[in-house]
Amino acid sequence: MPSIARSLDDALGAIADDCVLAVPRESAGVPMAATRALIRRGAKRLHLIALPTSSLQADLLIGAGCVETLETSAVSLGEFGLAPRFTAAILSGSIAMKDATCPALHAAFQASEKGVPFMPLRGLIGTDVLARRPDWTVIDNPFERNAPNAPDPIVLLPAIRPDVALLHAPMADREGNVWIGRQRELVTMAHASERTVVTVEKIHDGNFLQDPALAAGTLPGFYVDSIAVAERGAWPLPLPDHYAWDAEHLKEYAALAATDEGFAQYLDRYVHEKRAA
Amino acid sequence: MPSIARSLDDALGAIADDCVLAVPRESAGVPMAATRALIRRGAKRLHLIALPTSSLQADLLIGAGCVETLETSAVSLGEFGLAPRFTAAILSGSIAMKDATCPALHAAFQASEKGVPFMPLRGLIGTDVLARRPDWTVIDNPFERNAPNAPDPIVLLPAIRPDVALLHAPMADREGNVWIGRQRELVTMAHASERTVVTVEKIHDGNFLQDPALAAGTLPGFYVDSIAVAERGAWPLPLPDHYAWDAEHLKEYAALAATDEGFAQYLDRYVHEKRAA
Amino acid sequence: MAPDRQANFEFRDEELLASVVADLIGDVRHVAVGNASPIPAAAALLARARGNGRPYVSLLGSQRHTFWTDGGRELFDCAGQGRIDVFFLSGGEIDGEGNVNLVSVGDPDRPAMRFPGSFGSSYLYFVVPKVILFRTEHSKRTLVPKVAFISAPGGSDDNVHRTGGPIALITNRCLFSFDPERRRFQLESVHPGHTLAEVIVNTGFEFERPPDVPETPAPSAETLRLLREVVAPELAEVYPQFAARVFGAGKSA
Amino acid sequence: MAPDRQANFEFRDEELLASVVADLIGDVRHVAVGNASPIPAAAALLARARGNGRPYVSLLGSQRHTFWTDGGRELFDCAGQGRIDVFFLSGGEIDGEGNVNLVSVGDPDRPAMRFPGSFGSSYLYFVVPKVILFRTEHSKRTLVPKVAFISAPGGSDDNVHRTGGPIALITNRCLFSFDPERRRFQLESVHPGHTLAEVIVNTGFEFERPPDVPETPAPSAETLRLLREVVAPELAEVYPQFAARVFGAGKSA
Repeated sequence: MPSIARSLDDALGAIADDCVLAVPRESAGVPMAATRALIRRGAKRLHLIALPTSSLQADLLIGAGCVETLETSAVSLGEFGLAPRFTAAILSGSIAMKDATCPALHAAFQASEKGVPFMPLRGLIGTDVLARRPDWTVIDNPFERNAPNAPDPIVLLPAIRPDVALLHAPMADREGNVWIGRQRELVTMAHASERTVVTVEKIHDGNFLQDPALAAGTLPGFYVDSIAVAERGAWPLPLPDHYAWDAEHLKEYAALAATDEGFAQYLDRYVHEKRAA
Repeated sequence: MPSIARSLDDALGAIADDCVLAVPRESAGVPMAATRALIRRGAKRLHLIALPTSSLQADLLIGAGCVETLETSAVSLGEFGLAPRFTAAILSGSIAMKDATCPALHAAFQASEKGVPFMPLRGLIGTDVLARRPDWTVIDNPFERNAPNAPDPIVLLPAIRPDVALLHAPMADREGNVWIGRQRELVTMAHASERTVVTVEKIHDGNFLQDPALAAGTLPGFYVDSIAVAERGAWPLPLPDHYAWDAEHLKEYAALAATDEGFAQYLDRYVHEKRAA
Repeated sequence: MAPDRQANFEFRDEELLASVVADLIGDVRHVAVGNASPIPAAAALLARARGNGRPYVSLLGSQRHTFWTDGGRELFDCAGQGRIDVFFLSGGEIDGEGNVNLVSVGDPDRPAMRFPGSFGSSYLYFVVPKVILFRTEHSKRTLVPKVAFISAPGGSDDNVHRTGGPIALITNRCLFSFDPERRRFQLESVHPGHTLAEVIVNTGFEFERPPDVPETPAPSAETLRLLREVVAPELAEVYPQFAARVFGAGKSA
Repeated sequence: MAPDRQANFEFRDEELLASVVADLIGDVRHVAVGNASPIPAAAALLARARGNGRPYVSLLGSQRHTFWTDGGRELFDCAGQGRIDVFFLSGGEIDGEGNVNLVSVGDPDRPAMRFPGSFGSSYLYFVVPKVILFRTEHSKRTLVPKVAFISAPGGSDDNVHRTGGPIALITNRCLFSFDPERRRFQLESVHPGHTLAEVIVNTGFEFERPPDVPETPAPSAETLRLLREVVAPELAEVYPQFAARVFGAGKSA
């Protein structure tokens, strides 16, 4: 049974320095309040895996010096432009980058979910994405027996088993079940990870698993280690069906984060100010 | 967009003789009304794949002579005993049996869902299940490099891509979306199959995909070819959260199906009588 | 309705078996129990009652007592993740090396007898750390020298990935433990009312045994109280007939 | 608000591009459009308006205009199943063999420039039958002789499983088709107001061209009507600013 933590910081205790931390894509509920709390705590040397892409979250963590290695398929602020701290870190070589492609990350998490050491994936042959991933491998498809002189190469991806999955969702119930709706990759992320930490907008009275309609979109508490309430916890990113982007804020971020000084100002204004509060 | 068929027989038009037909396990919504209609129509030489097990449905289809090959992990009437027509067919050699194990079928459907030619699975090494499946293969896990003298054998299962998936669900909306709740393997089954035919208890006004709670348990109409309304369409098997087993009926079935004559009587009474109706 | 407290020092066979199995479960996180397994289910719920809510118990076939929301594959994925600690298997045949047969007797191409099929055994036996074999019928028909078909093997070569396997076999007559190194069963105890001679004559395979075979300990008064007062009403939701017959717990419980 | 019908014979660049892309889409079952792609989205909706509801159009990034209920992987699984017929890709760099670079310029270990990353391109380019490359900025910076990093290759050896790939490249100046056998682009038409000389001088790669290069045909009156009356209000739900700027379709539409 997961505990409903007294504070966000308590819930984040599971995320140690040096750990492999999995986080979701923008449109699936990004735990931004938790991200700010990790930066305030001074998290260090994270191996951050964004399934399968990231935006503000990775950019903030990189800019704040929390990330040693980043594994994802893209980091961008979307219509607000390139992710400035990510770009700067790559150009200066201050983080190690493991470039992937979206379905490869989905498949590698599903491998871990299924307890298999690898998953196959089509595509990728001839890309520099593959060429630069010595941890991926290519075999000849053993089921292609028709043309022995023309082997059918296929990529195998090793399972990704993060230490902790960190995600934000609309609500949890008092049994620790988390309602994630149609964002099924959050379920896979939790299944694939050793531990799962969740922030939610609110606690729901009752048990989602007893209600067939809600059960269909539930991550069972069995897979969850700790939960903290963080209202508007995805802000300034959207929470599907609940709130949209804060476009003004993201414009402000994009402008400030263009320089080291501006980024420091952003942290002071929107991350560390909470320390005093 | 799927059509909402005028009749059950119309909807079942997609299921041709000789086709590879996928059906779900007992507790996920078994299309029994459709099964009886297929028997009345005289369906022949089906390659039936039950994901991952079956009960009355496979037994009826086998007894009625509709099945040439059966691929599944078990057929049993559960607390009502062995499946008599299945057992008789195996003992007489009248059907070809491809014995599997539950997670192998789940994985092989997921392979098809993901468009990969195979999926790996742990276990199975040293079983007669594997020994009797020349279509499965074993490779040495290429990621196990620590002990070159002790290769790590792992089974690869070829993708299963049925011609038609046939399933029963609580409801469909007028856009052809089907609400399947937490029975996620029905989604995988539809994704994995060329075509999908669904019977439902009722048609729901509105669009499940516009309601976040219902969307979470929805098989989108995009994957569905035809839909027919069949009230109590899983009877005498249960439909989760809707109705339970008809235990008296299943006892009667188990008793009648123990002999060829009794089974013929059962068909007359419960399958062909509908022809007159 | 509550059972008669005066009967506490008497117990039924099912109560003995549930008590023994609960001891085998030990201190773990998650026990999953397959369909149509009322005694293992009672044992798991007893272990939970003793552990104040630990282990987590999943009763398959019950929507109420499981948390699954990812379809039929979730049980197997969960086991593959290392998140199922104890599972139960039965078999049409079980042999002395712990091999389980759920498929057929005789030449598999022309079988003399057919069982339902392997279900998930060919996988779960490899990845659930504690698999408890449960077969009430203890006879030379069920406990055989060598199974005709291996649905799930008792042991594997060292290089085969295997994080699970059999730890014990419980029957209506006795309890065997399993030694994975030697791939042999050892007789641990004979149930009250049964004898070593009876076990020997009804077992088709060779097994180890200590010079003096103890009697399976009777359930304690506290165990019987938990079974009758805590477990029975929970069990009645899934196995009403079993609960009524064994514990007198009716559908009204 | 409805656009001025008298302006029908005038059209904007975006309308021309949407019209050309709709022709490229052709008669297919399912078109998926990535995030932040208003012109491809307009083209897909135009194709649907012309086809009376066919193709099915999925606009990623919009919960309203997609049917996904299986999480972020469903798009890729759907493509792997052969259920996405048309997709759009852009690139920081695109070269004459149809290779796409979404990662970096210069030595990848010490890049001079970094783009967001490959997204799903390294997979989708292989499995979507018609991939339409879309890059409005037509310059020697974007259309290069050889990309610095291959996120997705224009072609593959015969034995590599590949059911998809590029069919065309559209820019603000012209339309190229792609010949998968020769792995080369061919100039199909130059947009009104642009010239062949301008295309040549701004393209970093070699390409085929017919002796006489036609002008890209202007959108028909019916196409403009569909774009302005049918597509624009639908587009406004996902791309309100774009719809307002191009079609005058406001949030009130």
